[in-house]
Amino acid sequence: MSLEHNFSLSEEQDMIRDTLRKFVADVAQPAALAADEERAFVGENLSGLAELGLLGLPVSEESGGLGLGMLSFSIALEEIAKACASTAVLMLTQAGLCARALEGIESASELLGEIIAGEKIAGFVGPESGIIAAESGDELSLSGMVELCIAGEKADLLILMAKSPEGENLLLRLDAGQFSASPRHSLGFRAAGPAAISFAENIPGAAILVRGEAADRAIEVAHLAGQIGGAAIALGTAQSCIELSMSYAKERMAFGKPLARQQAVSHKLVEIYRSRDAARHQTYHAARLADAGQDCKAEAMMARLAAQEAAVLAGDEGIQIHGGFGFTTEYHVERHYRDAKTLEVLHQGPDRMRDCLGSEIGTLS
Amino acid sequence: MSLEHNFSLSEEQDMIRDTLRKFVADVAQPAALAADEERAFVGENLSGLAELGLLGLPVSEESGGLGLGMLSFSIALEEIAKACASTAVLMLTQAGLCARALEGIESASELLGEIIAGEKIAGFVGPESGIIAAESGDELSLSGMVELCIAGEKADLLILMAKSPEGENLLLRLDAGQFSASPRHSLGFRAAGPAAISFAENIPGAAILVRGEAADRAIEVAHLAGQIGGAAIALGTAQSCIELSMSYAKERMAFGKPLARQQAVSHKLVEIYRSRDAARHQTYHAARLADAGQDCKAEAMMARLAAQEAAVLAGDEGIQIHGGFGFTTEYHVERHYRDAKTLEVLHQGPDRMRDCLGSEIGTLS
Amino acid sequence: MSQSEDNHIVDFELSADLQELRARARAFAEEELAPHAGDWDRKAEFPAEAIKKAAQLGFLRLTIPERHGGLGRGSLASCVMLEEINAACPSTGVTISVHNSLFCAMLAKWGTEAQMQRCFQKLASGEWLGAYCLSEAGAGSDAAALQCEAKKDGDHYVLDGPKLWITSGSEAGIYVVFARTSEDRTRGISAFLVERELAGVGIGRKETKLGIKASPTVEVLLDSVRVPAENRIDEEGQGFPIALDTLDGGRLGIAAQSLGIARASLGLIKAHLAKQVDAKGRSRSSQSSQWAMADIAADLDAARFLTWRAALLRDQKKPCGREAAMAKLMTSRLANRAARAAVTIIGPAAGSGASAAERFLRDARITEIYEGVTDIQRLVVARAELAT
Amino acid sequence: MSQSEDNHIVDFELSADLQELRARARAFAEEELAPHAGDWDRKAEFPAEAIKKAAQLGFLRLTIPERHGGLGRGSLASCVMLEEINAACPSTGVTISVHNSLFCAMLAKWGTEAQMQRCFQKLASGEWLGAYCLSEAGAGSDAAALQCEAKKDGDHYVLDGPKLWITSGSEAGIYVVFARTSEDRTRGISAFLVERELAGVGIGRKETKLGIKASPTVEVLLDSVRVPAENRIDEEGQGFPIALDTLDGGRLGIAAQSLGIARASLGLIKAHLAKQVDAKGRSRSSQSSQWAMADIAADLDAARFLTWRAALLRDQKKPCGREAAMAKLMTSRLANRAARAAVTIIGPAAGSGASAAERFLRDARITEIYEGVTDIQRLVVARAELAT
Repeated sequence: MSLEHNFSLSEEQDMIRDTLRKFVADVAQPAALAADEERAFVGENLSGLAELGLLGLPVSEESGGLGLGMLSFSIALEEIAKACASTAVLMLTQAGLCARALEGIESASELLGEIIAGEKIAGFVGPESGIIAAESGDELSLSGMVELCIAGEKADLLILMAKSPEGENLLLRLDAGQFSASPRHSLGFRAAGPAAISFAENIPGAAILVRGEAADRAIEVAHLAGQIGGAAIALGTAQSCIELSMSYAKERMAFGKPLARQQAVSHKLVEIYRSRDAARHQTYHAARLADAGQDCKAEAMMARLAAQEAAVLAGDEGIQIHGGFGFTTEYHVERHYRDAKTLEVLHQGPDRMRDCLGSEIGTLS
Repeated sequence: MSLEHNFSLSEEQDMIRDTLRKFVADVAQPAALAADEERAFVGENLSGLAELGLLGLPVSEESGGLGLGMLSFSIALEEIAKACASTAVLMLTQAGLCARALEGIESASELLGEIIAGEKIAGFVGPESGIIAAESGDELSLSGMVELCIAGEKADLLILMAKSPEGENLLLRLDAGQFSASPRHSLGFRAAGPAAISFAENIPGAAILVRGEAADRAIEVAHLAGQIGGAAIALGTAQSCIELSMSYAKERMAFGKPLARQQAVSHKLVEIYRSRDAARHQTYHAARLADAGQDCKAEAMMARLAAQEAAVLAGDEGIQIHGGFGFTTEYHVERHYRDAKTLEVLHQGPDRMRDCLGSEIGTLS
Repeated sequence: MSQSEDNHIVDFELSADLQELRARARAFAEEELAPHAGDWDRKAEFPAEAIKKAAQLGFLRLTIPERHGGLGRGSLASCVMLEEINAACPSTGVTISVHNSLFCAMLAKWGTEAQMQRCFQKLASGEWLGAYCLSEAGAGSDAAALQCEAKKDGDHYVLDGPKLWITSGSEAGIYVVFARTSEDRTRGISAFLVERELAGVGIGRKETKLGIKASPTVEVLLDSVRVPAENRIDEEGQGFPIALDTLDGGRLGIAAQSLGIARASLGLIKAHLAKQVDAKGRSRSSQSSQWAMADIAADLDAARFLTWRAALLRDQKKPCGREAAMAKLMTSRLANRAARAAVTIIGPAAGSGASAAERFLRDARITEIYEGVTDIQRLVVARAELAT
Repeated sequence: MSQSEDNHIVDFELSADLQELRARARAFAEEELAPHAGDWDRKAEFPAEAIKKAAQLGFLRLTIPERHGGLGRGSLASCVMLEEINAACPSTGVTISVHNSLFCAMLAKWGTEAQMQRCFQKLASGEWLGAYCLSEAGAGSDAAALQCEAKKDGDHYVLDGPKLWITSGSEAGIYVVFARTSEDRTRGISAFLVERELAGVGIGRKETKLGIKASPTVEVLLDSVRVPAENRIDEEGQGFPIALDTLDGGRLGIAAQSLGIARASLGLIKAHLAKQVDAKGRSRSSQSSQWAMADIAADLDAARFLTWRAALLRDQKKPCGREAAMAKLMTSRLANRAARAAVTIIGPAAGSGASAAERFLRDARITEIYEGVTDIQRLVVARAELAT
């Protein structure tokens, strides 16, 4: 069976994949199980990726990145998520959400460099958190709180999208002391420093990086990166569940033959393979459109929805195929299941995504 | 929202689509409802397609066709199926199954020309019917019967795939008198002359067109055309359900606002749109691989499964969105629902397809 | 805990009496309906003779009070009977369901003794079928949007405006018509008994449909129909509550129809798989088919209990809106799933119409639409859940 | 129709007696379990104190015969109690379920009076928890593939070989161990009572798991354990039938656990949506969330009846293999669906662990695995369907 055409990659993309495969095999994979179990922040992986220059992967060359675009970024995230979705979601947060939101903002160019270099860890708070920032004199008062912020536990700073009480978009930078993080015993992404965030009082007005159209642009760019990058992470966990389940099912004997020769098991594998395949088409398609500078809001949301559905299904069926073993941590599938499900409640939830998709495809017009 | 990239077409393909849109609007669409209701064979549509040269669309130029390949063929089938899936499945049968199976078989070259020209209508019986052809002296004895043969009612001849008792593949041509057709009151494709087929006794051995490797090739080519072409038909019915439901939901008022502004309805539209979108990616991908001469058995099966699932879902939800109106014939969605569901039991059923996919993706290896 | 509740003991078996009713209904369905249902469907032919036989066997007077010549049975008995009839012929099933659940049970609950006296004899004998005229072109799920007018004129009302999607409309002898007596969206609706023979009552177009083709669905035209005031059911303005209450019962009728379709589809799957044995009698049917069958079988038993629970509540005159909606919600989706699975599993023979599976697939589709579309059932259940 | 069936009357309400049991179990669950369940889960800590309280309240002797100091209740009572406990803490739920459904009920049915006399006092008081040792590394769904050996040696058996995935294995005072007494695949298996204190009994590794983390799942090592022959339950070779019969009861325990998880998840959804009101108190929660809630609510009621039906059959000593499998099949899938829906609807707060929803999601996952994976339930149902 061939995976060519829609899935065919450029030489550059193949190179990135190869680099990452080595990094994953040597670094991310061996640490993944214990890091998850102990809820230990995989900061070293982040440093490793920074050393490889990959935290600037989707960032334009003018802004100090590699300028390789969303498709390459997706391929990278997928590859990492196969081993450790916590590392992948951290990379998405640094390179996809924070770094891309800061691109082109002059006052943030130093910060952008530090994030790409892995010198600073930034948490990201998107518009879905509904933070309101009221200005009064030279100070800001933030209302709302963030239930689940990736990297929050270890964040040196936050990149935060808020609205003024009048509804204007604001892009904020909050530094240490301006927010506090409470580590959370989360369902997934346990090694990515998940935390709840609350805000200090009287934040200086200088925390506002940009507002109005410039903030709109940052929100849009980050949103798109989140949708496509999130889809790519989901593809990675799904792929891993497929591979793990396939090899388990071929080895495990039951009723005198390998599990994989039970039609019911074989069909489960087929179903998760099919849904991952379809989701990958949608993801790469959205990424290619983004790289071509075309409007792809709907495509990105469809990709994210399809990929996270495929990932939850693959995790669920992966556990089922593994039977009792699948319920234990050491077979990895339960971790993928948790990470996939957590992805679904991160950024924009599926309900809201369907609302937006409705607008995009014109049901509401 | 953009449909570029994976869905972008060549100029030639755009031209075919435009030609067909005119044909559909002028000829196929106006007749579709009544033809289905009266179970009237849409032979004129077939003639019309032949006049446009489109019954040779996927057939190589050496064999007298247009040599435009599976992607163009899929686009054509999709376009026609939006209006009349009976016409589309007839086109698939003539141009995709029979014509392509006969390509390169010298003794059938005249027949191939007649099929492309619309001068002969051929029914097609695939290997899934499990017909056994036992040779004895100069005669053949066929065992088995065909429950659902498209065009069977009006067929001048049958192209039939059988096995010898030893398991060798045989490709047969059965002419008038060698088979009999009983028209069937079928669930769908009512205007495509569906019939059950039984066989006469003592068929001359000359009915065998080719055997062995040549027959294997014919079966493989026809199978692939059936999977990809079937997927394309499903895409067409799904697309039509989406368009019909979308415009109905925008116009129909309930509880003081358009139906489409009910979140539950808008989300239904989003779901059928998403599944059609994913299935179209898989279908075009498989078609492109086929046109590039690459192995695409798995991709073709995944496309067919996804597209027919999307079509049944779109028909089902399309009816639901239309409420009581959807249950009546004049709103078209019930017809699409029946045609989509019938597609699922035509050629290879989903259960068997999943078995084959299992082999392809390696669960059974 | 109240004293009365002390008597409860969980029991999932039907009483001997209801088992006997079930056996009679099953025999009728197998003998009088099953052999002809395919033909009626293909010809879109109303099964007039079978309905007569149903009347002779008492199936049309199940919910009519005993004092009016009926059997005085309730929703549970109706559900038990209707499942059997629908497992053979859903067109006959909906005809009998509307007659019993929407018309006779409604009249028995809301009508005056005089109205009952006048109507029930003919309804019990089958001389009259009852029909229920609520829907209009602009008022489907949003029933309160209805526009049919009823203007008071002395001791009469004058009814004007077409009614759409009326089951048995062309065959019925009497209708209950919901019409607008004032502008108030819900409190402006009243219910009237309208004999077919009244001047101005006409039958409009007959729908050509996906399924239940042997049950005529027609437009009922009301053109200045003068209806005596004594034909009004309950007070003026009480129409909407009556309609909603009656729909609870009607929903159970459709739930029972759905159970019948699901059971018939399961039966077709079982028969198909049972044929697939090797020379030694071992099953060679695929796991995927067997698993689908197992899921449907489990859900069917569960859905039946859900239906019976709601019917029992209704018979006990307890609130059952939530429970009836749950029953229709689950059973109607199951009927469609089971019928689709049957077609898939049986394959080309089902697609070609050689198996009844494709008829059940087409018939099943209406169960998610009439007497409240699926989303309306969800709305009712969601409201009830959030109120507790 | 037999005479006895004449007494049936459909009833979906629990008797006063069972309602009272339910209220007691609910109070225990809300007071003693719910406030701590999250903590126990995070620390993977066995709730020893809560189990002691459960013993004091009689929850550990529900299925022990009255003559042996128990309450002499059956499967229906167990299901009613277990749903409540699991709606607060599925780890405690499975601990009590295994003790009651797999151990005590098994011993009450298959043990000798002497065995009961010896064991039930300690089991009733909570001094002993019971555990069930069937699975092995190479024998999960295919239980008959077990390899643990029991060699006859005079008036003793010598048991050898590890048992895997033993719920409460590290906390139990006594095990029932299924071991091979001859080579025949199914008729070569026998069941033995094995006290924890016997020489050679050891506890192997403890599993680190996705859910039910406060219920220790361990390996039980049997290293030349000499067990007196009078500890054998029933005849030699009867182990497999005993295991299968016991699993019918155990499956109902897991069905009840699933009901508890589904109900708790539904409750979390309801609480979340109830908070989403505008200034005027009107709901502003989305239809999609409300609809999902409605579907789950309907399926939950239906699944509960399916479970109670099977439990009632088992209590009446009627065959219930098909019905118990149906119950576990439907309830376990529902528990997972409901818990996943709760996480989706509640959103980031659920993902971050601020809502119990994520714990129920993790706990739910085991219900499709233990005491027969989903595909085995389907197999049982499919076989039964095709046999009728």
